[in-house]
Amino acid sequence: MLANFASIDSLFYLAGLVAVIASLKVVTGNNTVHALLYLVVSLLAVAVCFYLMGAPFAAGLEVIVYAGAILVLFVFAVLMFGLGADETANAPQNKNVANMFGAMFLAFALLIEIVIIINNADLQQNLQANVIDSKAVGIMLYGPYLLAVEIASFLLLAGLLAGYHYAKPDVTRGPL
Amino acid sequence: MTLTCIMLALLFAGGSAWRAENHWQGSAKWLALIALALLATVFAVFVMSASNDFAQLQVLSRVSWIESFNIEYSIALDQLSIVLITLTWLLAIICVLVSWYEIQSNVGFYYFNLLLTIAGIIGVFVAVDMFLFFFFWEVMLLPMTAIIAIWGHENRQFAALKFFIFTQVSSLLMLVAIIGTGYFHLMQTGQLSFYYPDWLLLDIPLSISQYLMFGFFIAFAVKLPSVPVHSWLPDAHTQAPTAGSVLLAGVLLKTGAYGLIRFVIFLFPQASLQFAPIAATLAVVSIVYGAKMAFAQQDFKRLVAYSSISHMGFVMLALFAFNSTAYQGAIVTLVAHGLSSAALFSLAGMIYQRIHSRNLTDMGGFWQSAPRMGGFALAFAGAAFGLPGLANFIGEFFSLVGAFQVMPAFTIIAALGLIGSAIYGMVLFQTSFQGAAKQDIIDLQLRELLICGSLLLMLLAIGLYPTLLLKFSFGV
Amino acid sequence: MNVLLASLPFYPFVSFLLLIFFGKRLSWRLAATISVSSMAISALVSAILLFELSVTKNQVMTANLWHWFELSYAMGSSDVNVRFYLDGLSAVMISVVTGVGFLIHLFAAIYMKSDVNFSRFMAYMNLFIVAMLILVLADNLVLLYLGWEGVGLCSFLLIGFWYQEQSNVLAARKAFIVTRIGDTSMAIGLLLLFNSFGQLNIEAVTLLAEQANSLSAGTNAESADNIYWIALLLLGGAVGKSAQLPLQTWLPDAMAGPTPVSALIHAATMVTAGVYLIARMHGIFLLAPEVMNYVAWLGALTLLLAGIAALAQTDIKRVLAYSTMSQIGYMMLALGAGAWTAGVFHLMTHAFFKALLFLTAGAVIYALHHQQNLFKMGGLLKKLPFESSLFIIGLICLMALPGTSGFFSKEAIIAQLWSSDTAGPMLWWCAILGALLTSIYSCRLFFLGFLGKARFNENVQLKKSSLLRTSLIILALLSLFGGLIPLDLTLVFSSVMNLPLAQLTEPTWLHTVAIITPFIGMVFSWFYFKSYRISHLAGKEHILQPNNGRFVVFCRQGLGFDGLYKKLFIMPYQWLAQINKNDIFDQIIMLNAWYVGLWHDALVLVQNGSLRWYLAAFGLAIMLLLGVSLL
Amino acid sequence: MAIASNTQALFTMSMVAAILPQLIVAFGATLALLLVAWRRSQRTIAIFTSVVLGMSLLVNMRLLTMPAMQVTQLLKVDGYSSFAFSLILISALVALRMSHSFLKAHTEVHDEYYLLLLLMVLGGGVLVTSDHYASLFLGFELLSISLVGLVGYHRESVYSVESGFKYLILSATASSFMLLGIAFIYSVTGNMSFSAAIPNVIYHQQGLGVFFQLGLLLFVSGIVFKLSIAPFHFWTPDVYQGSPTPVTMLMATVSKVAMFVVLLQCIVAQRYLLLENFQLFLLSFAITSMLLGNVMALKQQHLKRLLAYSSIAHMGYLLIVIIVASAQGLAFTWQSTLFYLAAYIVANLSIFMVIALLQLQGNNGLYQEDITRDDLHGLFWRTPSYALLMILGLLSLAGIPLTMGFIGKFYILTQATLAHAWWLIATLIVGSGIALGYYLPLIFKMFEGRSKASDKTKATLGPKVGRRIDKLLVYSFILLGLVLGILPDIINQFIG
Amino acid sequence: MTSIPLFHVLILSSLLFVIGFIGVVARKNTLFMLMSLEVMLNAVGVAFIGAGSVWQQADGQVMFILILTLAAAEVAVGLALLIRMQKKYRSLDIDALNQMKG
Repeated sequence: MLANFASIDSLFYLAGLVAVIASLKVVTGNNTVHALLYLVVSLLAVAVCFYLMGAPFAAGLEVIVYAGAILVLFVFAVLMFGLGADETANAPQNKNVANMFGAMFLAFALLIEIVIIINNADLQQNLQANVIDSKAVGIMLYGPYLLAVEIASFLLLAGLLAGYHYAKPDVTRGPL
Repeated sequence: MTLTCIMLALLFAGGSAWRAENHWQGSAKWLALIALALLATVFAVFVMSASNDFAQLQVLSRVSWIESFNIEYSIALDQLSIVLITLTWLLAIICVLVSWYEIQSNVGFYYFNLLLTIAGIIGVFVAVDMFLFFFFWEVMLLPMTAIIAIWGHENRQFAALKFFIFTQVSSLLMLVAIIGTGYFHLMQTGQLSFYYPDWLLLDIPLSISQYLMFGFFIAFAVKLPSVPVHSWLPDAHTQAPTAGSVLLAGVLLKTGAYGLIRFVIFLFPQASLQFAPIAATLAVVSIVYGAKMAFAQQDFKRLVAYSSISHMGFVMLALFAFNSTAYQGAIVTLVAHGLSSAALFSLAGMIYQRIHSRNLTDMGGFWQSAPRMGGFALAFAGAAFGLPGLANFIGEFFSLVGAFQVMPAFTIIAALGLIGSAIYGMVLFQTSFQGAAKQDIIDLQLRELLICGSLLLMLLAIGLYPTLLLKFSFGV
Repeated sequence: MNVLLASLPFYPFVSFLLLIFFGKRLSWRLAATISVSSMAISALVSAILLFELSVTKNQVMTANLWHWFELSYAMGSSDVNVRFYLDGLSAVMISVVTGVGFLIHLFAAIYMKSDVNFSRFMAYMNLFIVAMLILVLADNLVLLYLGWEGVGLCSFLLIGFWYQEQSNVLAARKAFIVTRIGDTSMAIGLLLLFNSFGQLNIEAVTLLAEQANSLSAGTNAESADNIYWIALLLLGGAVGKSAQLPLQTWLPDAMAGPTPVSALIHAATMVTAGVYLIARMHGIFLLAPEVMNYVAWLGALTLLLAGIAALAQTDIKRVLAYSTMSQIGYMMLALGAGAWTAGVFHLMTHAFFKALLFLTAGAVIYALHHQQNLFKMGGLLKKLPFESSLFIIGLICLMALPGTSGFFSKEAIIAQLWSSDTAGPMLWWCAILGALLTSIYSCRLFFLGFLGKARFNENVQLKKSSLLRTSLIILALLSLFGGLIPLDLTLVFSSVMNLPLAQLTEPTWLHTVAIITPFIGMVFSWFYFKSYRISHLAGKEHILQPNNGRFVVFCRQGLGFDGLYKKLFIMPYQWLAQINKNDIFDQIIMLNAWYVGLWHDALVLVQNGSLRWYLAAFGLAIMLLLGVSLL
Repeated sequence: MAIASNTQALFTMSMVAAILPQLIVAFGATLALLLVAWRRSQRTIAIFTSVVLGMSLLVNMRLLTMPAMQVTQLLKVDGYSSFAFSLILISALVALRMSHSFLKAHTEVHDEYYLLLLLMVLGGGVLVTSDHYASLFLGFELLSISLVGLVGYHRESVYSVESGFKYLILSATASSFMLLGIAFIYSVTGNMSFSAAIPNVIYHQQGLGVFFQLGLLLFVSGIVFKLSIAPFHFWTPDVYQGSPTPVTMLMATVSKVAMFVVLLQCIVAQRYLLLENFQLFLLSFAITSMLLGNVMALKQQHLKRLLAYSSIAHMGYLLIVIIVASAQGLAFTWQSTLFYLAAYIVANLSIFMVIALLQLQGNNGLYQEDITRDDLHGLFWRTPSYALLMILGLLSLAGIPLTMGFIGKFYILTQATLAHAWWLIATLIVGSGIALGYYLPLIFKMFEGRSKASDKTKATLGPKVGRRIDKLLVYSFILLGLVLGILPDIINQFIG
Repeated sequence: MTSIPLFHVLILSSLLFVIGFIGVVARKNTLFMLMSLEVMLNAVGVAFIGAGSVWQQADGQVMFILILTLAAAEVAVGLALLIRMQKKYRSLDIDALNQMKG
């Protein structure tokens, strides 16, 4: 069992590593489609982590909604622009290395600070072994968080409306 | 109640003047003049018929205003405020007269602003709730700034801006002090109060009161103005239209002195006493520096403006001498300077109307073509450099006598200001009215004669018979 | 209350008002009549007052006009009234002021007839008389100060009467400002005086000062110190007004005014106000012997300095101006020596003969078409015999030849110098030297102007006016015989008598020397200025030029005081004014505004519209805040 | 301490009553969708939206004096939140009116606009009542996403995409940071409700406390981003400038009120102010905002940018109230905040109203995108009512008596004085001084150009005052500004 | 089941978050910015799930779901804006959007 635990733990770290590397590739890549694929990899890896952290429902949602639905939106967009194979003039090359380094430095500093703080915080807690299953989540969602769900639906509505407004064709039909 | 009505009536008269001008051209000035004269009469009758002599502060009305802070609409009168309000009425009427032909654009709105300023100034002199006082303090600024910014000379907006920022920033300090004192009252008595008579009963430890006093002092020192926070004044005076300068020099500066008397010295006697050496130093520096700066000016109005700084230095010196002679001197100086600087600014306006320049280098030899104007200019310049027989002399003499008893060294340096004032007075008069005639100008007209004549008469009256003013005790 | 006394200044005042308000509309005749007759009435009234005074018992008259104000001090308060006080001293002064004033008015009415601003001129003259009378009659120092400033203002106005000339304007300004320096000193003196005694009434102050002195008998150092300073500060005022060292520089320039003005203000009356002040305040001065000594020394130095400067002048009026300074030096010397009566006596006689000299000079100048340069005159004795003879009368009085009024007064001064405690032999010799100088420059003036050959081409123009001549003749008579007026001011200066005078043994030759000194000067001049005297004989008039040697020019410019003051005070003040024209405080404050503007300009660069920069800034801010909180 | 998943009735009728105004807006949004399906008409939907908002406002008014009420664990309705929601609704109504004119100038169908507006108001309504990080976050996002839609709404505008993008990316980043912060907070406390007691351990255990404060910083940075407090202010001027004026108006009012109220709600409830570092954060935010906002606004030509900077400064002033808040003076803190917000909103509505009206009457009566300083030239002589309204608004922002802004400033100064926060006071005074340097020139500009009183062509010179309802709005705001400025007790009675 | 310290989860989350942040700051391509945003939001999700697991509460997962909603809405709007940008500027370069400044 111990080995089992160890392996599961190491699986978490492995998944985390994959997520980090994939994310880095997303951020640094030049090819849109590759980047999207890396993003999918990252999300899947994170889903694995979720699962290992005792949140199988979240892991499922991550795969289905995030990797499945949201990223499809991206793919559509990419297809619309026709950016697939090669980066055309439309998409700027990431030539400005200084920019990148600046951002890297900034982010690195930020990371170091956060890590120091978290390290100093001396968090003793470990993740609990218990799985919080979809039922518990469902009870919460339709219990205390009912209003939140409702508001979230309005949030989606807002996103929809805004998206529609921006994306709708430019045809002017005159005032109605 | 009467006072409130007077202020409201001023507002109303201003509004109707504004509207009336749109329908009947030229009606605004008549309306303003008549309203001012009428209301001044009402005020006079009110004061005369009152049963007491206002030797002490007489609270006239108290109405709750903002209950959450226990702020009241409370107004009161005493001899000090009566004298200053009287001066305000006089100068207000003169302001209308000097603007008679000078203001050509947006006449109605101009008189609206003028009357609003007057109402604000009267409010400042009567308010005894500190919040109300602050309210009026700012309210009088707004229309004044508008007068400078709209009807001023070439650089008017800058001057108005400077004027407003100086006073506003300093008055925020005062606001902090007001709040501080109000809450000190809360701590001591359990009741938040901004009511001045309540404050007089407070016993504030020196360690606190010196800061509170300083807050008030800054605001009033800016308004007075005292070196080194004087520099709004030359610009504002120079750029303002004539009536604006008259009102600024004649009355607005007096609100600073009034504040010093009522809210610095009477409210924080201990702290003021402790502060006196610094204040006196500032005063003396103002006197000498103002005189020196006046000498360097090429601009008629700017010169007079710097001379105002010098004169107000006398007031400050006298006030911080803490004796009755100096105090009386300060008050006479206030009135005298109100009249004499108003007169000089009116003259500047009259010259400007004739030659369209305020520059002394454009002037010269006007005496030949305008002897009456020259005579008045001499008299008013004389008043400015403290010619005995005119009101300013009495004020300066009393101030110096009083101050000398307390701080001789400061007073002697202040007295050197007399030399400085002679120098700039001579420069002012001689470069404009003597020397070879640069151009011929029209002599004073009846309206202008009336303005100058009445001012000179008042100066003479106070100079030769100062008992007119000195018989009041002004709360000492 | 004496109505006559109270009304004395009002006659000229009414005249002044009439002339100022209706001046333009009045004809010359009417204007002249108004002003001169007002002076005549004043003179008459003062004569009556003089008579009344002499018959009153204690020889003091007062008239209280109104209560002016009340001054309070630590221990109480005292009234300051507009109140006139007439005693022997002020009586002398009012007679001089009204009498000489009347004559000069009379002269001026004709002399200035053709001036377009005649009525204004006469109005100023009247106003001056008003102020002078108030000065003289004031019973307290504040009222005196009022008159004091009033005469200053009138002097300013009259010096700058022809204000179109820039030089006149500057001269007027200089006169006003220089005297104002003295006035300020006097004003401070008043403050100290009031602070020490709580009084500004002259009698009361004198009394109090004596009391204080006798009570404390020198033990009260502070009080003695105060009196010393008060006297010194009042002296400052006197020095300014009377054109003594070191404030003497304005007087020669003041000659820019019309000649009657020079006669009235800058010779006869106003400039002697300083002398009057010291005489009036003798109670204080007596308690400060050091200051008396200073007064004497100042007088003596001025006397010599002015004498030397007068020797080098080319302008007839400036010679007279320096001579006035030097004569006032005599008066000061007298006062300093405690010879109060003699000083005042000299004041009076000087008023007569100097007015005569100035008026005659004025007549001469007018006759020569406003030529004032002595080197362009000459031979006037023949061309203007009447004026010349009057001038000679004036000059002999000035030189104090025996028998003239000047002789009596000057002799009275010199006589008391040697043995005075506050003066002494040194100052006596100064006075003698001064007398010598006086006679020399008088002779030089006379030789240059009146002897020799005429050095001008125009015909002389003459004002044939009997009134004018009458006024001159009366003045000449006064000059000649004014010395016979018995002047007894013992009552006024009674306190002098109480002081024991240390009697120095006087050498017997003193008086002889004093009497013959002017003659020595004349003899010397007779030879030394031969060329001036007989230039017509040699036929080389073209050589007769002023000596422009460096030293002579230095003397001519008043021994360099003007230049010194210019370098020491005027230029630094102007320089300071110039460099700080934009007001350093303002600049400091506006610097803040500029600084804020600078910040704005810098910060605008940060707001560069680039989204990525905004994002980076977001992170940067968090990073910095975290960093700070970690530290 | 999880949220108890009890099976009792989640909602009672009183709860429904308490959030009725928000519910009305929500249902309104839904119904509006149906309405669109039925008939696409600008007029209809505009009227419908205003009716919804008006009803909500009416209902809300009734709640002002109701006692506090917890609605599930997410929301808490009390007098303060109701007052804030009233402010939001009023702003939305005014903005709606202004939008109507704005939209009419553009030939397109605009159903989305009204829907987004309603959703945004709903977001604000959720924010002001939220008592839980989840509701806070949702309200925040609802507000943001709707605003993103609105910001770039005017698609023909050159600025549309730019401002939309800037707002979207920045606000998404900000919300990510905020969420991370919430996650950190949650990982320390195990509770996301404001009213839950936070464990004492964060005050005592040094390292954990710092970590908690890291979470707080990240969380607060998201909120202050919305409040456009320096140094998270960068989006403000650009987005203000690029948005349609009614939207800017909403951003300046609805978003600010909602965010500030929720910030105060959360910080005050949680005693976060006791944390030393947190004080430092807020202090630096306040000081930089006051100075930077004012300095940046100084030479701005573009009016909306100028107002953006001024809003930065104002939020800095307001932050003072939070910094000096103490447990004893909580009611007073609320009072100050709400009054200041009310004053700020009235002023901003006034000014943006004028800008919007000016835009409509720009060059030759066409819609004018940018309103610069020069467009104000002589406004007072052309259309006095607009100028008067604008002057009142500017004076109120500058904190000059006769206006509400002054009373607001009085509140702040009182708070700061009581807390002896001298440095903050000094900064506030300096800031106010600088602020005059741009408010006053604007006012002066309106008075420039002297017209003779006899000039009869005045009427034709200036733009015609818009329709009657606009006119009414303008006059009523002039009146409102003056009356409330002179008699602030009218407002005080609701928040006292 | 596991004994992963919260510390590590938070580090992972921060790491992912910072990587996403780098992407948002450094990339000129708007599409990548949006993707990076997704990475950031996802990282936050990790932190929430971890915390929820530590406290044994479903709240963490609920929050994650809400974040998911947000991500969806955001991406929708973002992509729509991207389309507009593409139409208008013929470019996806974020630096093209800098007309407003100062």
